[in-house]
Order: sequence, then structure tokens, then C-alpha cells
Amino acid sequence: MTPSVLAGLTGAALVGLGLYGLILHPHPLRKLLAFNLIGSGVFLVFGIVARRGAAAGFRFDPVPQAMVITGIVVAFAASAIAVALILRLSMQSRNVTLDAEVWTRPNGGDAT
Amino acid sequence: MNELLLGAAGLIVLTVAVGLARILRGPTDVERLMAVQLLGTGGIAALLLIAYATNVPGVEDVALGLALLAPFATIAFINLLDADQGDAEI
Amino acid sequence: MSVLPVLDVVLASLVIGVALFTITARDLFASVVGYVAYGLLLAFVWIRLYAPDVALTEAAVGSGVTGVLLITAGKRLGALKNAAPEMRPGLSLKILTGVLATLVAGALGAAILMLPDPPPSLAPEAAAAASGAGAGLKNPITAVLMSYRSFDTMLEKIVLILAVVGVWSVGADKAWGGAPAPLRQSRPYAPMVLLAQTLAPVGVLIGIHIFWTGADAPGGAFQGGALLAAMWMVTMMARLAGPPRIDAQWLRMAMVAGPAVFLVTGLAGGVLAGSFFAYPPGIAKPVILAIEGFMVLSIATALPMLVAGPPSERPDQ
Amino acid sequence: MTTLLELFSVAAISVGAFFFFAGTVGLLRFPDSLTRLHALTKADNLGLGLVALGLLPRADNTLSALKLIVIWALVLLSGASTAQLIGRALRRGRK
Repeated sequence: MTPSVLAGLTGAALVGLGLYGLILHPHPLRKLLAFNLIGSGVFLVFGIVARRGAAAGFRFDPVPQAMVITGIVVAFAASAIAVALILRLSMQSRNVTLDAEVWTRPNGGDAT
Repeated sequence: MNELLLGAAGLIVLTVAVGLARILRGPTDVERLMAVQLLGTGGIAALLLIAYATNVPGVEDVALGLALLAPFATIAFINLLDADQGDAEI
Repeated sequence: MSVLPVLDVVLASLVIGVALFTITARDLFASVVGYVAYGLLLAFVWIRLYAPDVALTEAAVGSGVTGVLLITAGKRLGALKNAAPEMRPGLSLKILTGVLATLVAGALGAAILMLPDPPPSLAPEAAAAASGAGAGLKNPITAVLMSYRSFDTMLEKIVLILAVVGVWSVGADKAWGGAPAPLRQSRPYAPMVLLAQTLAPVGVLIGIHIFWTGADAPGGAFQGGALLAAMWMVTMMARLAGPPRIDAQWLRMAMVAGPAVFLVTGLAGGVLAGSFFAYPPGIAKPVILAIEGFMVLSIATALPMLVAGPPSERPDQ
Repeated sequence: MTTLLELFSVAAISVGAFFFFAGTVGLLRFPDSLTRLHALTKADNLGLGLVALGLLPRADNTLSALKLIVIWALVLLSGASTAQLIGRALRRGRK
């Protein structure tokens, strides 16, 4: 078990964990957190592709690593938009949940 | 000598990892905060030791960045606690 | 070198353990603390994958700034907590989701175990980019970002600006042009003021250092810009400075500067050096450093504005 | 001279690692939040400080040595002031 395979399997496990939280948590910020876990798991998989692609005198393949760097920043930008939308949604509706049942209840999403 | 540096790094990471149990056990959020801070400092120490033992370039700069960011999240958490407790008297 | 494999296993299990905690923790605060610790641990994993550039980005953006974003959001959301009680999902849904998540993770893990051998690599192309068009850049990652895949990097800056526009436009109509809500409501304590006043100047110095060494050593515009952004946020969190009004001319100019300069240089390359985004040989390195300087400015202003959120008060004039 | 420095380096790093160990034990075993905070600051200030001190003779150039010192100074500053802030948050008691 080389370090890169270990990191890759960790990434796979993170994707699984994140998916579980994303589906099950009714709280929108917890969903966002879970989504970020999935993202970093995918980044780790990129990381081991970079580590395995060592060639041309480098200890790593710089192309996937550069993509991960842009990826982290873009993921943060997306999270910021998600947070803004969540805050606005809860301000409008006074509901801090994404549970479908709450929203479809007769008096649930009243402020629309 | 390098082996010794790595050994020290391993020891520090292990102890700090055990300290992370405070995140699980709490009991209050302040304890969780302390565990994260210990992880940050221990991580910086381990990074420095690994940097000097393995000569991977740039690890020092990562440690520098981590040292700079160490109080960053803590300040935000303190602000949150203060907001929970109403306006502060100085 | 017998310590390192043990360290790797410890690190991997810690990452998974803390991730599990952030998913299962009962309250939001605990789970965000867990997420910050998780980001730190990931940074160490990236070091072990020989990716100090990524480690620095992950520590600054993935752990630090994202953590502050989530904490601030939780604080603002806390005022509304009185609404609907959280619904707990049923057992059957839990099992079903668990099976699905295990299947996805298992498939991904299997794919990782079956990765092609010998591995495909773009490293030779990146090496060519480092010694060719971006002549004299010893950091291959900066060469890839600024030369080999420069178009991506420029579009990524535009994404950042679009995100800021998106966040701003979520605010109330009547608040447009005003300043976002301050990151701290009450007056700060003296230790916090001292910390921010000492940390910020040192941090600005370190941020510029990391940007400057980025041409030849790990570091670069992203990492330097993120550290500068963090320092601006520290001053805002200690109430040394409030968030600026979003219609401030200098703010908008600073945010657009990075991609604008990048685009103009790219077009100029089309005229002077024969192809879009080609750098004229000989002066490639100074040109790249100049573009990166403006990118640092854009990142350092855009990230704090994303955390500060939409404008909240009616502009008073 | 070099062996003496080597010895100093090993001693400082070992004591630093010990302080991390002690800090962790304190964080886990001490009975209340304020005493745990006390243990944490020992690990922060002394542990990292001694490790940095031990690495100082091994630095290749002045820039590396300067970085070690700056890292220590930053952690001292942030450790001391966040300990104040955390302590105050604890003393006000509702958390």
C-alpha cells in the first residue's frame, strides 16, 4: 500500500461520507459542509493522479495539482454563493431547513 | 539525526492526534476550539521537523502560512460566542 | 524512513475520523470546528503527496476562509433559529443512503486501485511550459497556471468576480450600494485589537513573500492573495475596519484588475508573439509576475467580500 | 563545537516534543476548561518554541533561520492573545 493509494482510498471514503451527509441532513449549512467534503475527496483523487504522474524530473505531475488549486478557490466561491442564498431564503421564509415536508405543509413556506 | 527528527515529528503528531479526542468529547465548544489550536501548533512543529529531515522545498513556507492562520478561525469563533452572549462590556 | 508509513496511516485515519465527526456532530458549531481541523489535516496529507502549493491553498482557503464563512453564516442564521424544528430522517432512508454512499465510495476506490500503469502524465508538457514560453519559472505549478493553462486561470478569476456579483445581488434592493454587515457586532476586547494590529502587517509581508517566491518555489498568486485576504478579514473581525461599501470605485477596480490585465496581456500576446496568451520570449517572466501581482490584488479583495456577504444597510447619502 | 550544537539541537527538540505530550495530557485529563487552557498554552509556547530553537542551528541560511523565529513569534502572539480571549469567554460563563 503506497502512500498515494492510501490517500486515494481516503478520498473515496470522503466522497462516500460527504454523499451520506448531503442526502440526510435537513440543515442547509450542514448540507453545504457535506458537499465540501465530497469536493475535497475528489481533489485528493486528483492529488494521487498527480503523484503517480511523476515524470520529467518532477516528483509530481504539475497539471492536476494546478487544477486542484483553481478548484479549491472555485469551490470556495460556490460555497459563498450557497451561503448567501441560504441566508436570503431563511430570511424570506423564516425556515432553516431544506426538508421537503416542512416546505409543503400548508403553513410551512408561508412567506413566499 | 534525520531519523530522530522524523521520530520527534511522529511523536508530536501522535500526541496531538490523541488530543483531538477533545473534539469528540467536548463537553463545551471552547474545548473543541482548544483541540483545534493544539492540532495547528503541533502540525506546525511536525511540518518544520519533516521539512528539515526530508528537504522537500517549500514546506517551511507552508508552516509560515499555518502560523499566520492559526488564530484566524479562533477569532471568528470568539466573535460568535460574544454575539451569543449579547453586547460586551469592556 | 520507517516512521513515515506509520505517519501516513495515522493521518489517513484521522482525516476520515474527523470527517465522520463533522457529518455526525449534533450541532452546527461543533461540526464547523471539526471542518476547520479537517482542513488542517488535509493540508498535511497534501504535503505528503509532495504538493506544498496545494497544502498552502487548502490551509488558507479550504480550512481558514471557508471556516470563517461558515461560522459567520451560522451566526447570522442563528437569529432565525426559532423556525421549524429539524426533521430527523427515518431509519429506512438512513440505511438506503448508507448503502448508496458505500457503493459510490467503493466504486471510486476500485477505480483508484485499477488506475492505469504506467500512469499517464502531462509533466513533460508542463516542463516544456516552464522552460519555454514561461521562461525562467522554476515552480512548475506557476508555469502551468500562468502559461500552459493560462486561459483556465483567467476564467477562474472571472468566476470569482461573478460569485461576488452573485452574492451582492442576493441582498435587498434598497440596500444596493451599501456596506455588508460588519463581521463583529460589539466592541472588540483589547487582546483582539492587539492581535489584529500586530498580525496584519506581518501577514501582509508574508503574503507578499509567498507571492514573490511563487515563481521559483512553492507559493504564488493564489496562496499569497489568500493570505492577504485573510489578513484583511482579521482586521474586519477585530473591527479595526468595517467592510467597504460595495459601490466603492477602488473596490470594484481592484477586483476586476486581475482578469482585466490578464486578458489584455493575452490579447497583446496574440498581436506581438503570434498566438493568444503567448508571452514574448525574453520578457516572459516579468510579464507573468506583473499579471500575478494584479491577480493577488483581485483575490485579496474578492475573498473577503465573498465572506462579508450581501450589502445589508441602506446607503446613507 | 558541532557536536555540542548537535547535542543542544537534540535536547531542545526532545524537550519540545515532551511539552507537546504534556500539553495533550493536560488537555485530556485536567478537570475544567481554564486548567485545560493553561495546559494548551504550555504546548503552544514552549513545545513549538523549543522545537524551533532546536532546528535553528540546522538552518541553511539566514532566511530559513528568520522564518523559524517568525513562526515562533507568530504562535506566541496568537497563542497568548487567543488564550486571553478564550479565558474571557469562559469567565463570562454562559458557554
